[in-house]
Amino acid sequence: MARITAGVGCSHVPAIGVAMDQGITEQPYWVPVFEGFEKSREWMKAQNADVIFLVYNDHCTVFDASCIPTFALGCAPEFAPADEGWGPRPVPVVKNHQVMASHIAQSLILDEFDITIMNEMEVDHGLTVPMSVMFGDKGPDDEWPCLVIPLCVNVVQYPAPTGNRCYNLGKAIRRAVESFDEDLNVVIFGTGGMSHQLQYKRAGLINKEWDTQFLDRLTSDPVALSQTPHVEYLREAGSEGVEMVMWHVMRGALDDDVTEVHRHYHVPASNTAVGHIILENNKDRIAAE
Amino acid sequence: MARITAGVGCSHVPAIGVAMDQGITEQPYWVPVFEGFEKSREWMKAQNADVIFLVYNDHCTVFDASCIPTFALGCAPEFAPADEGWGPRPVPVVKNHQVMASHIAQSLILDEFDITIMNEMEVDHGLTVPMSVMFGDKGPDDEWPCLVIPLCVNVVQYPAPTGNRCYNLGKAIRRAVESFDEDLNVVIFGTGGMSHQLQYKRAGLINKEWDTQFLDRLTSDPVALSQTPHVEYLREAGSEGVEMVMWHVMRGALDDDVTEVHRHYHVPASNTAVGHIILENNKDRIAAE
Amino acid sequence: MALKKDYEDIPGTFVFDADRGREGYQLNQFCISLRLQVNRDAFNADEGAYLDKYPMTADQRQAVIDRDWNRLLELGGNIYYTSKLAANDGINFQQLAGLMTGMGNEAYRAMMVAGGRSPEGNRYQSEWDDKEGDS
Amino acid sequence: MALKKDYEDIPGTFVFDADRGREGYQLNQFCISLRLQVNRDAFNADEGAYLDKYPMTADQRQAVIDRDWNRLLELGGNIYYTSKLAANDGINFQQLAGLMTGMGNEAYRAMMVAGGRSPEGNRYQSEWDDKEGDS
Ligand SMILES: [Fe+3]
Ligand SMILES: [Fe+3]
Repeated sequence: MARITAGVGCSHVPAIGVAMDQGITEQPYWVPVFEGFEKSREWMKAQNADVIFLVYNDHCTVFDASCIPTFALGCAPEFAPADEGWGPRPVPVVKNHQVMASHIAQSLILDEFDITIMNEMEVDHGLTVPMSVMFGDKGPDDEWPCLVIPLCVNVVQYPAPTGNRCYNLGKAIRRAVESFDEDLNVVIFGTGGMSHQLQYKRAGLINKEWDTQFLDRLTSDPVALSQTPHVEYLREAGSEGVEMVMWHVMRGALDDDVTEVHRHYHVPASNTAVGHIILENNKDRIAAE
Repeated sequence: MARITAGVGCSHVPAIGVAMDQGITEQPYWVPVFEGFEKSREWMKAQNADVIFLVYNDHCTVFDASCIPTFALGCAPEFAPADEGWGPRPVPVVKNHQVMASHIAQSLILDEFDITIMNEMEVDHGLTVPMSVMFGDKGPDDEWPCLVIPLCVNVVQYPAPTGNRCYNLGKAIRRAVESFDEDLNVVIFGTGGMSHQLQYKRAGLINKEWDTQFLDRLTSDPVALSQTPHVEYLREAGSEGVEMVMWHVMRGALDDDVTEVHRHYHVPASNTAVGHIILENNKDRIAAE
Repeated sequence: MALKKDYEDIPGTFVFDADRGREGYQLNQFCISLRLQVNRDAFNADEGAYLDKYPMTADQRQAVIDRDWNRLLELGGNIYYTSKLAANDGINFQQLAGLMTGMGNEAYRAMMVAGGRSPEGNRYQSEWDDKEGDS
Repeated sequence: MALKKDYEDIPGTFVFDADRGREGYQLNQFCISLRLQVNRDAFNADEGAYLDKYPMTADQRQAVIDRDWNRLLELGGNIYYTSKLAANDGINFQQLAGLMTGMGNEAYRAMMVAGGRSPEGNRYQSEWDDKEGDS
């Protein structure tokens, strides 16, 4: 059977993608951002994942305002990088495990999550930047080292799904993965955040204290953390900080007992606090040792 | 505050729309179909509804296979009849109560239903045929007598949402309606069914006994009825009979105690058993008397 | 896959699940394109050129050209999609059922007016196998 | 509406809820159209003719022409949409923030490098009102 063995939380700041695509990651501004992902790339390689289940949001790129799904699960054969206004990112097309994706879609709907099935979809920086930071530079003619099942969450038009709903969705995704017959190692990514406000007069808000307790509580107190109301994200972590509800999906899909094996936090990348964490199920750690 | 006072269950056979549009409802084949809606039209008029919350499904007309929402709530200002392959039906454009619709969308998402918000949408016979049978002939330059909030449910690609999920969605719709400040009389429609199989070698299956107990139990035993598994619809009521899950949304939005004030059942219209029921909340009946 | 298909033993039908949806994707997208007059006109003017836009399998393409309504379903088509192709040809749902059941329009319509196809003997594949065994 | 907007007292921000989404719909649909090069080319060739395709309000249209980034948000725009217009003009998210805050690019960037805008004094509208009262 397939199993989710570890989780990755990760900001998906577009400027990080731009820095990689333009080859300016050695500039002093960017060095501390990318240093924190060096260990992550080694870990990712050692993890030898077959499939990444990647929770992200579209930033009014692929989904316009005519149709706004709360949870859109990518069931297409592949997902090309989208043009976000300055041409598509020069990174590989993302390949899906299409049979597993539609198994998960069916399982989630029977488990009473009201998924929207996407049989055609492009993906924006919300998905491709986490791939880039975790796997390093890849050109459009390369291939990502594993398959990706994307889950796109509405966090742009209020209200996003509640943290509680996201956490429970993580549990349902786990059930779906574990009822899939193929023997696959699945890593789940929750992306977005950390604190950032991109808009209007309060732009630039960063709340390091709040971000730090969020990262701490992912390991120690995830259920209570998932109860954080929307207004707290908006007030404390900025209007775009509400993206962090997507991390609860990742956390919900893991065991109750996890170990934080890596953390990275840096301010700023563009307007944003970069946050990153790697969590392993304790029982998978023991098995691995 | 707004209130849901009554529910209507109703088949939405396309041929019924065609019969009305072609003016052939007096033909012997059609007379018994339309006779059963005479009382319904009087009731509908007396009901004086401000808004109809109309649960229906699209039949691969407006939604193609690229994007399949489980629950898509219409939040556009209006919904034009779609071309289903032989030109749009000559009936009025459906007007939304847009503010109420987006209030309901927000309330449902916070209530942990993972709605897809549709800000542009056309509607097919699944929505327009129930309007036609309940309000009678209207031309494209007429207006429907009330506003309509459409909820489009995936029942084409397996799995449809469970009956239990639909029933609970009805309860959440009721909470959303009752938290809307405007003083509005809302009638909820659940459409589709009854037994019918449109496809392949078993086409034409009709199960009058099963349909009858379904209609009976809507009043007497709705919670247990909502637990009916998908496979029972498919086996007993035909592959397209699974549309009946949408009636549970309607039933869930009503009081536990309702009275059946009208029923109509006739075989056939085209391939389908026509079923129709009107349920009133007992407390609203007493208030009305 | 571990989700059991408890609906596979119903005779004479398909359940349009994800597996069938994947198989029939291009076929169904072709069919739904015919909901628009401009596309119907283009298809009717040159079926082959129009079909080239949809990378379906050779079998699916042939079934479209042949208007082999049952074969379209066997190859991943769904009735709501294939009915758009039928509508283009002036065939409505009831006439289509007459074709798919092999009964023809008159006999099918007469069956429906008499109350439709009974569920008796039509619930399980084994009941159909028995019937075939008899004949 | 009875759903209380518990986020309305946060200063210097908008929460893009259904009310704002309705107000800004045509504006935002115009903005997202610029994600495609073919549309950027058409817009840049003739802004007025391109804008005619989107029935937005006169105020919204003027704010587009003026590149009045804050006004666009006040009129129902969302930052992820308006950033597509900014991208068309060669303005990235950080530069856009420099414009929206009125700080200019250098000062805004310096604030971010120094750790960003503190949440202290920026949580409640009343805190901003007090500040304005002081000055
Ligand atoms: Fe983001
Ligand atoms: Fe239907």
